[in-house]
Amino acid sequence: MPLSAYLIVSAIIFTIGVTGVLIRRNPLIIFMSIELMLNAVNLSFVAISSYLDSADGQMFVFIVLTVAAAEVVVGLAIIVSIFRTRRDIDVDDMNLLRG
Amino acid sequence: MTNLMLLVLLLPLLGFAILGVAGSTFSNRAVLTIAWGACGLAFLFATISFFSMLGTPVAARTSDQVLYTWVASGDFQLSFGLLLDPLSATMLMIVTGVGLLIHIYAAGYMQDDPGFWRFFSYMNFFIFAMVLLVSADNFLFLLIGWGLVGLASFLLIGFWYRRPKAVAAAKKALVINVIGDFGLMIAIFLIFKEYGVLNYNNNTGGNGVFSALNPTSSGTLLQTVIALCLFVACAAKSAQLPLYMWLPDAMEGPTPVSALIHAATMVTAGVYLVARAHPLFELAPTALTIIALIGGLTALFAASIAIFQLDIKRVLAYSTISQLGYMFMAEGVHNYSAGIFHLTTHAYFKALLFLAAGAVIHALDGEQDMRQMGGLRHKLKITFWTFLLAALAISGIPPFSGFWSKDEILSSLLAQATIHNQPLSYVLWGTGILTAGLTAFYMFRLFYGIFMGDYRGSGHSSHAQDDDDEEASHHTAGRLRIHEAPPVMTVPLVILAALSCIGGLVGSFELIGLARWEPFTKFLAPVFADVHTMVTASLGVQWTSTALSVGVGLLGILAAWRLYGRGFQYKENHNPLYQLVLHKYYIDEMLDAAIVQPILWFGRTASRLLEGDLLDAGGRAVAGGLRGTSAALRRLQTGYVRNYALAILIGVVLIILYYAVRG
Amino acid sequence: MYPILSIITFLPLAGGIAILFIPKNQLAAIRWTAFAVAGVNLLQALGLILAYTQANVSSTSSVVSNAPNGTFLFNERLAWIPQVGINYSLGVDGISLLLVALTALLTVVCIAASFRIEQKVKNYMAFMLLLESGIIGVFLSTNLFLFYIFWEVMLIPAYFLVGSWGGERRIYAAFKFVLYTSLGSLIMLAGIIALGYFHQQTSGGTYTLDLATLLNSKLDPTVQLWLCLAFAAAFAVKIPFVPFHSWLPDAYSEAPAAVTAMLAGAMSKTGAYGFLRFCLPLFPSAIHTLSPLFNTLAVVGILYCALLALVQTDLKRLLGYSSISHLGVVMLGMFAFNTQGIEGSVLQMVNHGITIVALFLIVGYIEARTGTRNINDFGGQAKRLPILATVMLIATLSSLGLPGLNNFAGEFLALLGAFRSSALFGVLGTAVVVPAAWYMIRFFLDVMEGPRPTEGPVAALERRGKLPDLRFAEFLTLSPLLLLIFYIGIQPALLTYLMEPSVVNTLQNLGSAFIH
Amino acid sequence: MTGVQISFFVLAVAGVASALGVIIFRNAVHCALSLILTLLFLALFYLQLGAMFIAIVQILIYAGAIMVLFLFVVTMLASEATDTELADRIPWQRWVAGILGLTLVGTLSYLLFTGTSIDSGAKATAANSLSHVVNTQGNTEAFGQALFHGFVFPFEVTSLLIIVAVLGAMVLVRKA
Amino acid sequence: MTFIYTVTATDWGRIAPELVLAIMALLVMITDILLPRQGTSAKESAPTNFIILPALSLLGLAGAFAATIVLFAVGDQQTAFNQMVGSDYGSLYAYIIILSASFLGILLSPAYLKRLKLVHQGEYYALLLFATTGMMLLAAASSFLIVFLGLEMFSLALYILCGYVVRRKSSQEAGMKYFLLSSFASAFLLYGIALSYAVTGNTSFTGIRSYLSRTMPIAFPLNQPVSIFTTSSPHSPTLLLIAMGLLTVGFAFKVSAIPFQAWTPDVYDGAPAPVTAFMSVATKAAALIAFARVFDVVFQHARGDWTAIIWAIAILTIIGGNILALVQSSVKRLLAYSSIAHAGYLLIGVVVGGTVGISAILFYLLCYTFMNLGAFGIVSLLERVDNSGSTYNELRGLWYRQPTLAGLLSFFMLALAGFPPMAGFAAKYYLFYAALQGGHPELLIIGVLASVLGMYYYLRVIATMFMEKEVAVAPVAAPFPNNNNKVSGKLGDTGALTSRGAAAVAVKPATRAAAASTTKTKVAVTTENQPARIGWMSQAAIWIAAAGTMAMGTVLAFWFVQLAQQAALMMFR
Repeated sequence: MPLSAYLIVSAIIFTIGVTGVLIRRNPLIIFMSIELMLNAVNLSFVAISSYLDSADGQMFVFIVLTVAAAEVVVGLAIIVSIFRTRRDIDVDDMNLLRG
Repeated sequence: MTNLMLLVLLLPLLGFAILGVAGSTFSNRAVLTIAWGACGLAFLFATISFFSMLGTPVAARTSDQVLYTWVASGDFQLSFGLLLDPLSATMLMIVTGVGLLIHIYAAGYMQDDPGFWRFFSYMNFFIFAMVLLVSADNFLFLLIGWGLVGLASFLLIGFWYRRPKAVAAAKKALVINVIGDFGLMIAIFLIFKEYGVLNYNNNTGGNGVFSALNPTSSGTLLQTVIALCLFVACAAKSAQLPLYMWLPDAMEGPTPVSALIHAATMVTAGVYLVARAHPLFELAPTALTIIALIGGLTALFAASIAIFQLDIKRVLAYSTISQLGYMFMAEGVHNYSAGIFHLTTHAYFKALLFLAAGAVIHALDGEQDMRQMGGLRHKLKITFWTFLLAALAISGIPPFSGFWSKDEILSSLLAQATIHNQPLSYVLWGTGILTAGLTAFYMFRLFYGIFMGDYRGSGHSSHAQDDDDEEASHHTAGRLRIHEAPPVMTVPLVILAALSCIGGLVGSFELIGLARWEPFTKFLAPVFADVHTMVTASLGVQWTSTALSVGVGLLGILAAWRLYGRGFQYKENHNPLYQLVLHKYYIDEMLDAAIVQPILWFGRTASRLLEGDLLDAGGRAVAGGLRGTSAALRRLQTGYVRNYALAILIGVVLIILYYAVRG
Repeated sequence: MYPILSIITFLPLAGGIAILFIPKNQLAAIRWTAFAVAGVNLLQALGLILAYTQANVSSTSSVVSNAPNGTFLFNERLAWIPQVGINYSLGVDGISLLLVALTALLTVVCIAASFRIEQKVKNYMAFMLLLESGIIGVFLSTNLFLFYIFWEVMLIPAYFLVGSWGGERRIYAAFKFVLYTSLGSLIMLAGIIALGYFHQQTSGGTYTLDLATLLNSKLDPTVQLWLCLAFAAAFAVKIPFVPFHSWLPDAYSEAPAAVTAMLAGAMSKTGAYGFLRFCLPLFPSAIHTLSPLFNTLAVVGILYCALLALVQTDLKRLLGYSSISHLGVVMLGMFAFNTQGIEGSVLQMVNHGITIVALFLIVGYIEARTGTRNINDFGGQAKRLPILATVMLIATLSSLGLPGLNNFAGEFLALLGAFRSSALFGVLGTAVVVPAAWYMIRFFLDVMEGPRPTEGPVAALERRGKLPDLRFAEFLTLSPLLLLIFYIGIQPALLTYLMEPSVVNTLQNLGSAFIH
Repeated sequence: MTGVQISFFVLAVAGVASALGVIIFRNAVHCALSLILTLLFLALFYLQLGAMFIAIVQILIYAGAIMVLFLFVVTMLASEATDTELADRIPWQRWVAGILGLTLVGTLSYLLFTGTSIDSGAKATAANSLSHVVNTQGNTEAFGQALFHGFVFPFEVTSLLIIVAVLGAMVLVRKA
Repeated sequence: MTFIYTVTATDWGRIAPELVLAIMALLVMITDILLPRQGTSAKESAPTNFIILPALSLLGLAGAFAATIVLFAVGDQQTAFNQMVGSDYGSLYAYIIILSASFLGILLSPAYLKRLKLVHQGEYYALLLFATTGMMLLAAASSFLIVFLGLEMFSLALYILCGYVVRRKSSQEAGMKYFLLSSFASAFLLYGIALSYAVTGNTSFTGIRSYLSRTMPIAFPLNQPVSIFTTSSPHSPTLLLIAMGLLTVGFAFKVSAIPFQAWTPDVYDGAPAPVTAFMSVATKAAALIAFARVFDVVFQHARGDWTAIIWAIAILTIIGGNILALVQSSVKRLLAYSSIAHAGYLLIGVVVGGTVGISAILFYLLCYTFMNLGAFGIVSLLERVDNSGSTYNELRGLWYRQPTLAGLLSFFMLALAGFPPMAGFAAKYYLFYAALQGGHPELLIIGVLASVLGMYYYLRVIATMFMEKEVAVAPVAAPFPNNNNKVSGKLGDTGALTSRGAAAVAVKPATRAAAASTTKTKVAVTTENQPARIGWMSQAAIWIAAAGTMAMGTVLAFWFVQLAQQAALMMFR
């Protein structure tokens, strides 16, 4: 398979993630969409790494994985803490700050 | 000699300074001491200068003392010097002499005025300014003097500063005079641009305008323009058409002021300027013709207005304008010394007329309307007689002074007409003759109106409604006690009357065969030595002219006597022509509507439309537009995370599309 | 060596900061300290004049053949950010000398006239002194960057002074003032940066903003044109030229009198000075191309604002428009490109500074007494206020260009120069004397003479007898201005003597054909 | 079609479908499960590409640990596990997002399809060549070699990152 | 080198500043546990803790600063850890900026924490230090891996810090928004990295740069203008184009350039003021330096392909930021918009590139640090727990209540507006100079004109404090803290209303004063809502910022411009 095939699949999944961020109102799902985007990029990395015969891409994937884990921790913590005071988690409710 | 000149200049200034700073604390007597002292000493030194000049040889009569450098800027170097030559000496004598007399007179006239000190400080200031004007040795200081006399005139017209009319008149006088200043400045610029200097002569070691002139290239446009610009200044200062209208209004000032400034001295500055700058005018024959024409027109025009005026001072004012027209006519036909001669005699009899009128007004407690007078010959004897002499003098009745000077002008005109056979000059001469008749007529109308017949006044003080209730007014309402003026006022009247009678005797006696007796002309001859264009009138012409003018004068007196001999009767007259003349041809109204109002309208409209609606509101509209944009854009900041993410995506898509399209 | 220029520039600033440490209830101490600082600075400025005459060996008569010695003296120079052409460099020549002295004098006068400010005195005085620092710095800088710094520095105190101590619409006025001038000056900033850039391009040397070096650059005429316009943007707003003057009536009428006096007297000169110091010598070809435009703007400004002044009812607005009109004469003289024109222009800057300050302070005194500036509220006040009336008359006459007083000397020279280079502009410019006399005399007459008002604040005050004449202190405040009004009118030669070599120097950059 | 191609297309379709599931399902639990599925498919991709270690880590950590955490939170906030019933306040965004998403994916695919090429100059060579190390030392060993030699610094930094995350969790979740 | 690189002591030496800071952050955490507690709540600190913890943090920053200085003096300016982190002058310069920002931010914190009764002090300082470390890594990164890691590290810390005021909904909202959007944008960045990796086979800057110089040999000479419409440049491979586009998005988000700016005002507004102060400057500095390094240095050979986009973004940002700021009604939010505008100016430097562009960025950032921190510092002194305290209504007549505060705020406003002789002007001047030198006169002109808009809104703050007379009643105090949701919403609205009136303001101050007086509230002023006594640390911070603002514009400009030029030169090595 040519590299472009993997890249296109990656792009499709990435775009699905992007769209998810835009159309979902539940922050958890938005967050999942972001994870989707990161994973799409990871796919690219692995594919490129393999085609270039270079370790950098896999390193990247590994680091991204860790970062994603940390991000999930913080992100979920934020969501939970907001849930405590607000009792609902529609992101559209968060628009005190605007203008 | 020149040191004396400096004193003549500075003494009045000193008097002004002392009175101006501390005058309010002085008693009237102290004020008079200073004012009379300053003016008197100035007159004394002027006289000494004058007579010592008579004692020097003709060639050495001109002196110029350079005092200091006013400004030096590149090739524009200007030093101020005092010029003493026969012309300025003559003027100085008139200014200080008549000035002194009027100072004396005013002590009586202004006796009860709370602004006594102020009045005399202004008067001293005027003397200073006038002396500066006539003794300056260059055009710039002439301009300075020119402006300062204008200021003095402004201050004195508006002396009673709470009278709306006085204030309006002062404003008018100032603004119109500034038009003259404008002309003078342009003339000066042109002179400097053309000749590179502003000094009259090369006495100062450098160049002088007059010595830089090239007589062979006369009549160019530039020279004409210079001359005309100068004449604009003269017209404004000397109240010639079309800039005359401030002078009648200027009569709102105290009468001594009218006598000194608006009759005898300041208004003649224009005549002086033409005489002083005659080398420039000589190069511009067209301009001279225009001057003569305007002079003639003004003479006739003003005389015609004077006929129907009811305010005695206004009659005199129009008469002044008319007489100044004569002087310009003389200068227009190159006879400068005749102009100056008439200036001199006019100073005597017109000052006298005003002072006498002042005495009448004084006696009637401020009344100026001829309808409220009559029959005063018994009560005001000195005034009556002096006024009569002056009226005869102005009417050109020999042997009074006015005859000599006016006669010389008229014969000059006729000579010009006959020798060059110019129709225009005939017209001018005719105008002069006609005006002489009119002059005699309105003068005697005035004379009869004031002194003859019966007293028509109510006997009550009518002019007492002083605008200022707080002012300790000396006009107390009640029964008038018509009385002759105190000696301090009558003595100047008598002196001036004497001068009016004999003042003309320095004129030319050629008419009666004494061709060599023309001391005045001879005295001034060095100044006008370069004038070669003046034609001398033959004896026949002189006789013709003289006979006619005297005849017409007598006719005028006769007519006046016929009409008003038994007292002045005012009748309402609705003849449109009469109304036209009575209202001074509606010139003031026309000017107001044609010039003043449009300017003010423009100012107001520009203020509203350009300043307000265009610039101010425009600026605000820009600001408002930006703020509106800002407010609109702020709405994009919805607060929805998903919108923000959308914005990011839009950015991404745009960038990617850019690359896709660009390839 | 005694760094006199730096000291003159920064002493007021230091004094202003020092004042901030005086306890705020010690009003007298604050006022007198401010006065003393300004006074010391005035003395220094006078000393500078003396020193300048000593150092500057020049002939009194200065026509062309003599090599001019009007270069900058007492130069101070310190590398600052040389990488981008910035140096701290000050210098003084005959032109800036006069304007510095004028500024120092006006500051003393205006501070003295501000003694009756009661609110936030400390800050007020500090800002006044800062304003002085800024204006003097503008006149003394010989590096364009430094010049720009001072140019903007003077804006800040002006903004505060107008906005905090002004009248009803002060905020609007302050904003308008600052935004207009900032727009102009930022365009100039772009011009300054570009000037250095193009200089570098043409001369191939380093990037520099030193005036002395830039004067030698041979810029392409098109480049010159744009740069000149950029500089002119700032100066034209400051002077102001006519379509850019909209800020002025508001700012002048809303600011407290002493501040207006500073703005009109000293600050507006910076614009004219900028033209003379930078536009003329730096962009000679452009300035020739543009001079018809500038002359036209000047003439339009002269006549248009004179007509506007005729119909104003607010005394300060009237003076504001008159100020624009008068500064038009300054510009007209400057763009005559001859010795008389430029000397007249500089002389007129000084004169206008003196006269307009006197006038604004007088209006300030009147307003302080009556609480109104509406000309219709007045009439015949000379009766109660004879001394004030006299002083006002003198200032009025000076302003309308009465021959023999200071303004006449300046206007005459400037207009003479203008006429010499273009009869049309000369005549049009000179024509202003008529409306000028008209509106100025209206200004005086309608307040001091004529019938008393029957109603309104003034009438009420007069009825109650609460209309005190000029106090002695107030008279003393005005007296130096009055003395100068007379002195310069009688003998302007001293001033032209001081500036002549520098003026000739400036003209030399335009080409020797213009020196006469 | 080779086996590689077939497996690729199968995986691609499955991966994209499950990814779509993440954003389509209403219920958050379903979404999370769909996400886990996607992650698994991706792990299979990694295997196909020869990145065995990464594939295993992906399954263990991502699908195992992280997604469990997700599920935990989703169930904890069970009442809110679905999008609120309230009407969407910015309904138009759906359409705009859809169009933009399609544009993006279209453009990207086009560009990637036409533009992707592997420059031989960019390939790792000699000592840096991954296949070389894998062949000599084995897959996991190669990964370890890289991680603890060339990439030791990022690895260390990651530890700080995790500390930050822990701190954050402490701060945010503990009662104020 | 991937598989055989061995870490040596010199590697650690080259990252000494980060090392010191990270260790200190851990120390702060440990100390926090050891410190005595007060009251019933386990996390309520004893008074001494308000000094000890910040002091420790400051010590760490001082140590890092000292290490930076040492590296300046004796460092070898090489990259460390297999081309992961640089220690060149550019990085060190960035350290100075970031450390200064952090230093001032920490100085501002104790008083704020005390006043708002915030707990978890230890974590606060530790997070702040970690964020600082992350920013330093980003700024010094010479590999995309570190770019991503540094970015995520400080972002994570900042998400938490933004949501630190748990009692305040707006703070939570800020944290949430920042988190979601930043993660979203990071994904784009990461995607960009992946694609650039695909083209070049490298993730380290040196590798990419040398690859590009091999394949696209016609490099653009330094300091030569690049027309934005150029097509003559050698085309980058398609993937690189996409990569650059996506990287632009990632960086532009962090520097808050339009159209990726939307989060900025909300986050800056909601976050605690000291955090806003810190991150508005430090994030921008780190991200911009990385931005400039990636595009101007690493992608230098592809300049013709990216210039147009960043050029357009820069212009949009300059104009948009300034226009959006015009009608704001709270200083905190205004400063957020102004920081967008400043980001736009800074992007000019990126567009210009070359040593002149980068040194302009560096110098501008240093100047901006002091001005902006000073301004936000004062906002932090005014801010109350419900996020009120800095609206125009509340600032009105501040001059009469707290003249020093008002004076200093105006000072910073003037500096930000670019009035000489403060730092803002020097910075702007140098940047505009760079624009012209780099052949972009249009950016110079746009920048200059937009500055006028800037003057308007900065000066309006001053006008509010100085020129509008004080409202008799103490500023609007919102009910505290529970149902503050609606109230602060309303507050914002009234603020906006009055600010819209402000246009008219000026026309009719009298009516405005009347309008203002109607907004007087009847709510009792609790002690907590009184303007706080300013702690000495905050005072020190603000005065240091003021001194820095002044000095950067005048006496220090000489040194730091020179240093910036050296740094920029070194970055191109």
